[in-house]
Amino acid sequence: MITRFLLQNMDKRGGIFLAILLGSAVLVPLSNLLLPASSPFHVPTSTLSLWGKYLCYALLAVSLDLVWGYCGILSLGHGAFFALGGYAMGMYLMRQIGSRGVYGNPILPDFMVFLNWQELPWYWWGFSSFPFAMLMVLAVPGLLAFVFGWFAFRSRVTGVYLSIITQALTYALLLAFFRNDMGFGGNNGLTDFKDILGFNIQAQATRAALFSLTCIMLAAGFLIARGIVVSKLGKVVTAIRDAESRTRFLGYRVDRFKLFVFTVSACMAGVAGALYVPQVGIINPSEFAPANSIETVIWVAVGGRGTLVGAALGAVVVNWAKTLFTSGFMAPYWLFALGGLFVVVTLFLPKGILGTAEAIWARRRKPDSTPAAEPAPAE
Amino acid sequence: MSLFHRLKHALVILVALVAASVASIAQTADEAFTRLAADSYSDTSRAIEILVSSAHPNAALIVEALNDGRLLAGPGGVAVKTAAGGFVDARTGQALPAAPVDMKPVRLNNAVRRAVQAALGGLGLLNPDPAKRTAAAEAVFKSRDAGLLPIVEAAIGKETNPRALAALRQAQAAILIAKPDTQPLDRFAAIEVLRERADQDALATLRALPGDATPALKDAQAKAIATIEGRLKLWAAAQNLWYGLSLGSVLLLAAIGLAITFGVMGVINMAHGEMVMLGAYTTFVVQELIRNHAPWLFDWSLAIALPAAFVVAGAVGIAIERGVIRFLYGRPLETLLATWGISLILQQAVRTAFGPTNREVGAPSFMSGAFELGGLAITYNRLWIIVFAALVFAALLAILKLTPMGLQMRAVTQNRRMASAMGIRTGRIDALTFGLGSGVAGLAGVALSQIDNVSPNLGQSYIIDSFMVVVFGGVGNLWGTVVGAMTLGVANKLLEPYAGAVLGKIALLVCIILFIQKRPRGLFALKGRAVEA
Amino acid sequence: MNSNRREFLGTALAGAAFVGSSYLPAAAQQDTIKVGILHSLSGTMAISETTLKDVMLMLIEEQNKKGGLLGKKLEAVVVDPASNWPLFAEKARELITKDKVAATFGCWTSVSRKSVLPVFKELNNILFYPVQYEGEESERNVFYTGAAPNQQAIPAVDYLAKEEKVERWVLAGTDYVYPRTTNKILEAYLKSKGVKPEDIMINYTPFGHSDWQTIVSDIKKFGSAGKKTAVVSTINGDANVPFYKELGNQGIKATDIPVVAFSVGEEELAGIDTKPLVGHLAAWNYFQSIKTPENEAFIKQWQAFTKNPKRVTNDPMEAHVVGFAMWVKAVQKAGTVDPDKVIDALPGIEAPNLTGGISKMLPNHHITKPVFIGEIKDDGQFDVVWKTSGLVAGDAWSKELDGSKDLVGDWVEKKCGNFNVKTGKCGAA
Amino acid sequence: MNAPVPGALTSSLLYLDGVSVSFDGFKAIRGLSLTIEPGEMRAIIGPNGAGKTTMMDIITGKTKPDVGTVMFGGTVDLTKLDEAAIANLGIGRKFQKPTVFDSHTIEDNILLALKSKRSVGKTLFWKTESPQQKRIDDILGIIRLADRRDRLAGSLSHGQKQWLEIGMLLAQDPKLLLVDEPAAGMTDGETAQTAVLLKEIARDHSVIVVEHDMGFIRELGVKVTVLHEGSVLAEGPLDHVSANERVVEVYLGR
Repeated sequence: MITRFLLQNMDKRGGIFLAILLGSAVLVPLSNLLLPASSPFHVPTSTLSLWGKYLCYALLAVSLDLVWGYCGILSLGHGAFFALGGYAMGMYLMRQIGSRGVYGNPILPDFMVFLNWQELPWYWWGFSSFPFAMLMVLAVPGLLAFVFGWFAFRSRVTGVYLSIITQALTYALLLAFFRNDMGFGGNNGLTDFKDILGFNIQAQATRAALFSLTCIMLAAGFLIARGIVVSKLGKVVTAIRDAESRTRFLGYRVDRFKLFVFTVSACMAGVAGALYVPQVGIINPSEFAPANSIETVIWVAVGGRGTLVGAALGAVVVNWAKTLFTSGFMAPYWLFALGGLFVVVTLFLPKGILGTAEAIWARRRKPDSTPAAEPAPAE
Repeated sequence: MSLFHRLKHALVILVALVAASVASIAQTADEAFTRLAADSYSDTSRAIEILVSSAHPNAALIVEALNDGRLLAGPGGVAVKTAAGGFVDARTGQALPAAPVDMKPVRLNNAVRRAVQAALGGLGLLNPDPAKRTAAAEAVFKSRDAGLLPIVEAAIGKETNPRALAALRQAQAAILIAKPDTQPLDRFAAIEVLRERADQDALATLRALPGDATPALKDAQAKAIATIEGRLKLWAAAQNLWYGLSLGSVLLLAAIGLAITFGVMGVINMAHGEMVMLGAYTTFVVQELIRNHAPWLFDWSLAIALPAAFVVAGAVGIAIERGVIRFLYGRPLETLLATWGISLILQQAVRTAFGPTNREVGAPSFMSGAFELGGLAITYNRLWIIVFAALVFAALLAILKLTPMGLQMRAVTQNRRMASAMGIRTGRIDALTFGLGSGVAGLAGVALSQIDNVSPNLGQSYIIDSFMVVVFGGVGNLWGTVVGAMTLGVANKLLEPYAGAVLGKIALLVCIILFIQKRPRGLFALKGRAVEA
Repeated sequence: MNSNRREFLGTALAGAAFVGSSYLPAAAQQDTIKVGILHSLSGTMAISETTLKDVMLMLIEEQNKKGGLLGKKLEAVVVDPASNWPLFAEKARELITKDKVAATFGCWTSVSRKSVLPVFKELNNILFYPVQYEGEESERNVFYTGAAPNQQAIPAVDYLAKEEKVERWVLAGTDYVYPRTTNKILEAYLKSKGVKPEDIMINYTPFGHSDWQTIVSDIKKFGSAGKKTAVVSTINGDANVPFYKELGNQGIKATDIPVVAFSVGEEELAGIDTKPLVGHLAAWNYFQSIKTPENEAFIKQWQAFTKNPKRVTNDPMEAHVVGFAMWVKAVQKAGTVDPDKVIDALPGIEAPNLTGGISKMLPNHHITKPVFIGEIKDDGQFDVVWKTSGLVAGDAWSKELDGSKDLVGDWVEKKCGNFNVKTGKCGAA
Repeated sequence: MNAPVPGALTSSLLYLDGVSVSFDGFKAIRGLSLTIEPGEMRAIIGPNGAGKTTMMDIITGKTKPDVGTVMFGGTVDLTKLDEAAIANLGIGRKFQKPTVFDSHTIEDNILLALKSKRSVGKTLFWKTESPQQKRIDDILGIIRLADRRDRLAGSLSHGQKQWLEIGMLLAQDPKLLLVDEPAAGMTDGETAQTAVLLKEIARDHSVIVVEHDMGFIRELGVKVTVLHEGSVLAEGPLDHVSANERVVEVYLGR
């Protein structure tokens, strides 16, 4: 049933996307590990870790597209779920350091020793176990999304109001995690990781494995999101986006559907964060910054809202542009480029790269057919 | 303290007019002038001491000059630069023909500055100006120097000004409390005087009562302390309330433009904070121009900056509306994204144009300093900001309710098609409304430049708070914005002493999130079946 | 590169290090030696970091005028990490692997340094970090040219206690690691000097805190208890301007309650009207107002370079000047830009600082520095009122903290950053 | 078709008594009482602002009355339930402005409305079985959109959207249908067809039709209730009602 669920109505675009991802999951690490650096097909480790990062962002974008593109919930706080997943992973990695920290304390992370903490706070218990940490990667963002969504959707907070309170949520978390008294390392966050599941985190092979895993998780996230979207539930959710009260008068409990999608999406964002941390090597409260979450929205908008593949594509394209624009003579102009992107995409490419390309393609093929499904503005 | 001590003793001598030989004055004066030229802080302090204690005829001139950085010293002697720009020999008081060549300004550090102030204060007990006498008595009150008691008591006998007299009595009481050999009866009286003064300093002075005082005295002391503490607690609550109102007025200023663009037009303007920033930078530019071309206008700089900021921010707002937002009506979330992009561009543009560092915006004299109102310390800049916020609000309300433009704005907001059919140029009204909201944000920028950084990041720090205020107050209702801002401001300040600044803010955010669940459309929301289309 | 499969599949760390180091001689054979500049040019930290980028460009230009280094021209590679910490790591990796820089000068905040640290370790390159920081770190690949806490905080407190007879202390800071650590160290130090716990008030505020009314009035209250009171401020960045404005408005004068700050320099003061602040203090290792021929020449050069006769200089700029000079000397001494050789050559290198002394790179990768206490003047400059008689050696590990009092960093003899003198071993207690 | 449930307070399908609601001081409904019997079709008319749509909002749970009783099937208090629960009880609603899901196909619109379990889990793993597919096909036939089933609903004309929405109501298979101005914006031909369609539906459902178009109501030939200022002004057959002086006054003005 699960396979059927995941693979029902697979279209060409999704198929190509999956093939690229799974192909990369296998070929890129192999090329990195086995081919000599002189080979034209060799993928250097720096490229590997850079693309690993992009793909984590892509998974975050897919999760946001699920709620925004299909359900019309513009979350300006998705970075919070991403960061919580990242912190859960970071806590595991911190505990893995063991007595190899600079102070050699076998229990307490360095930043606690340094600020005279006497014992491990209770919420750090259990994070030395990988399965527990992975559970938390899903559970913490999921639970927060569930509780938050339960309140918000039941009382029918929608549209702009919802966006603003999601922003308030991530802002509150930002302030909270900045506090050193919280026991999450304050502004410096969690860093100086040594190994993951016993493998050196900086080793080339580990990096390759993490890259591979990121590809696979992105593929899995895409499949789950797609499974949801094409199911009848997906149709209900899209119906909610287009005409919320009509859906309610059909007898659907709109709040529960929204809550389901929102929670699934938060868990997915948490996984993205968890994959991101070992590849980037640090997690700190700035990931909670509202600006980060808003930037995620633009990835989705650039790629094409309500297309899933587009969201992933948008995340990669924008972040690749960021890498490009923050070097060399263009260095001080990155914010102009990013800002301009926001304006241009909303004004001229409301359907994003993929949506626009598809519309052009469809027009060329069947000049008289109806335009493809157009995501109506979410109110 | 020891310096102060000695100085006061010296003053006793001075006041008692103990005859000193002219020769010895000359001799000690030599030492003082040598020390002034030595470029050492301790020598400078000692020099002041000598000059004052030896009653050098130019002591006041020299000390005042030193205080203002107009005292020059070097191998060639010591000179005073007069306020008029001329130079005077410090020793003789005779005008010098030209600026002395080998002299540098005598440097001050906090210790020297304190010595100077003490000297000025001590000299001040005899000053003909009652305000200066009061200040001097206040200085004595803080020093509790027993050596000064005779002068203080002598001054009390001669004093006619009631304020100066009260200050002198308090100074006397402070000395009597701390002096070991005071009669208990005098101490009781002193405690009573301090109890009436009833502020933080009185409390500190009362606690200086020596430990060997009689039980009855200690009892009186304890009672007085309890009374003062009770009173202070009340004032502290009032002070907190004041801080809350002041924070609330800052929030109101930041949010009120948003209440127009978001509340009335339904446009989510994430670049709103940047409009505030543009207002602040306009203030900076206006002040720069004034500094360079018309320094005498400086106290008017803010008044001049206000219309300029309004026009600059308003014009940018209109440009944004015509260039971007008008294509996005009916798509609020897209507007949000586009305006966020605009905010990034504006920030970086300002960073490129003005540099990334903070810019200095000065405070005109009427906005500096503070005054006391009972137990409240009220700073002028905060007071003016509250007044300003109230004025802006009133003006905005008047524009919306009383002018034809306000009527048209409301008409367009409520029913665009109908308004259009009645001949209102809706596009023009949209642009003007957005321009008004942005212009008001620019005005807020002028005010915020007085209390916050003028940097490209200025706007970002207010945007979330502004949205909270508008959403909390209820969209589309200016009164709601006022109540929202004041509630958040006061709540924040009431929480701060208990929870700390950070936790207080977090708690407030959580409260707002929960509140919106209860009243999804804010405190003063429109109700009715038309709300949800 | 004649590697085979087995080598790559062997210990992966070695493999990574091999890739990293094997690129660098190749870089040396090119026409230029590249120097990375890793400072934010956009975002919130641009306010402080942009200046440092300009200083580095000036220094590199200057070195090229002198004929470059090892017969080659230096080439600056500027990137913009945009005040975004993960981007710092990405850009560091890019500088090292793509641009193949010989060394990097950069970072401002501790978190940005922490973020790039794993990259510099993994790819074995050199980072010069120019900002005063909380200490508690000594890494092989990082050279700390800013002050450690013992080169800034403790002398300042000593000065206040001795010269201003301060008995009551307010330790006010932004809630992040540098103020936390500095205040911990100061608290322990003050208590060891006999200050009672009730005479110490500690207060933390969030980044960018702008409403200081309550805290300033609390300080005023704390200061009116009859004992001389001072504020030791580790308030960071943007929060300082509203803090000082509130101080001025509430009438707290330096003669009543002096404030000594560790994060307020000439650049920060450029945004404030300093007249009400005259007499408040700052502790640094450099002030623009210090009159030495080196400093006057530097200021002139800087103002000419930026084409702005009013442009100020500050402490982290001097740190870059000293750090860059040390790196140049070490490269000349090693005869190569190979990071391993340069890292080994650096300890012991001496370079003149701008205040008339000769700073030396220590085995713990910190440098010796003079400490100055300056009082704010009404023109936004500082008037030096006190200085240490000689240069103070930077301690990587604070002697005041329980966790670190037995640790020393020694990359020359012991080859480790956290040698424990009690156990005689590196790291583990 | 629905026998009164034992223990019910009333045998009527829908029972409103003394219902009042006000918005910001404006009384939209004042003391409204209304009874619909099982299998009945009722037309409701009234000038603008008479409270027709608000009444529908109250029945469907969108608006909660300030006072008054709203009972369904004799036992269920509708004021205690939300929209989804009321819809699932068997009350369907068609809006004045046709509201269909523009970005879904016509078939999917019907599928979404089709009577079935509405839970999250059931919809996630939904598979359309053949009886359900047949029912969808039937409805598509009834509303004459079978040949356009794969077109997006957004591409339909106004009248077709009205039909699609009626089709969705049919798919819901409700006990009571609330139909708000079904003929608005239709051509005369379409209006006549719609009347036929409604009469067909009324054979095995209770229906409340709100309409302005007297011709349309005449065509329906059912009992009429006239609302004015939030309460019932007159009730009875159309001819009887249109003879009422008060009604004429309200409609034509004094």
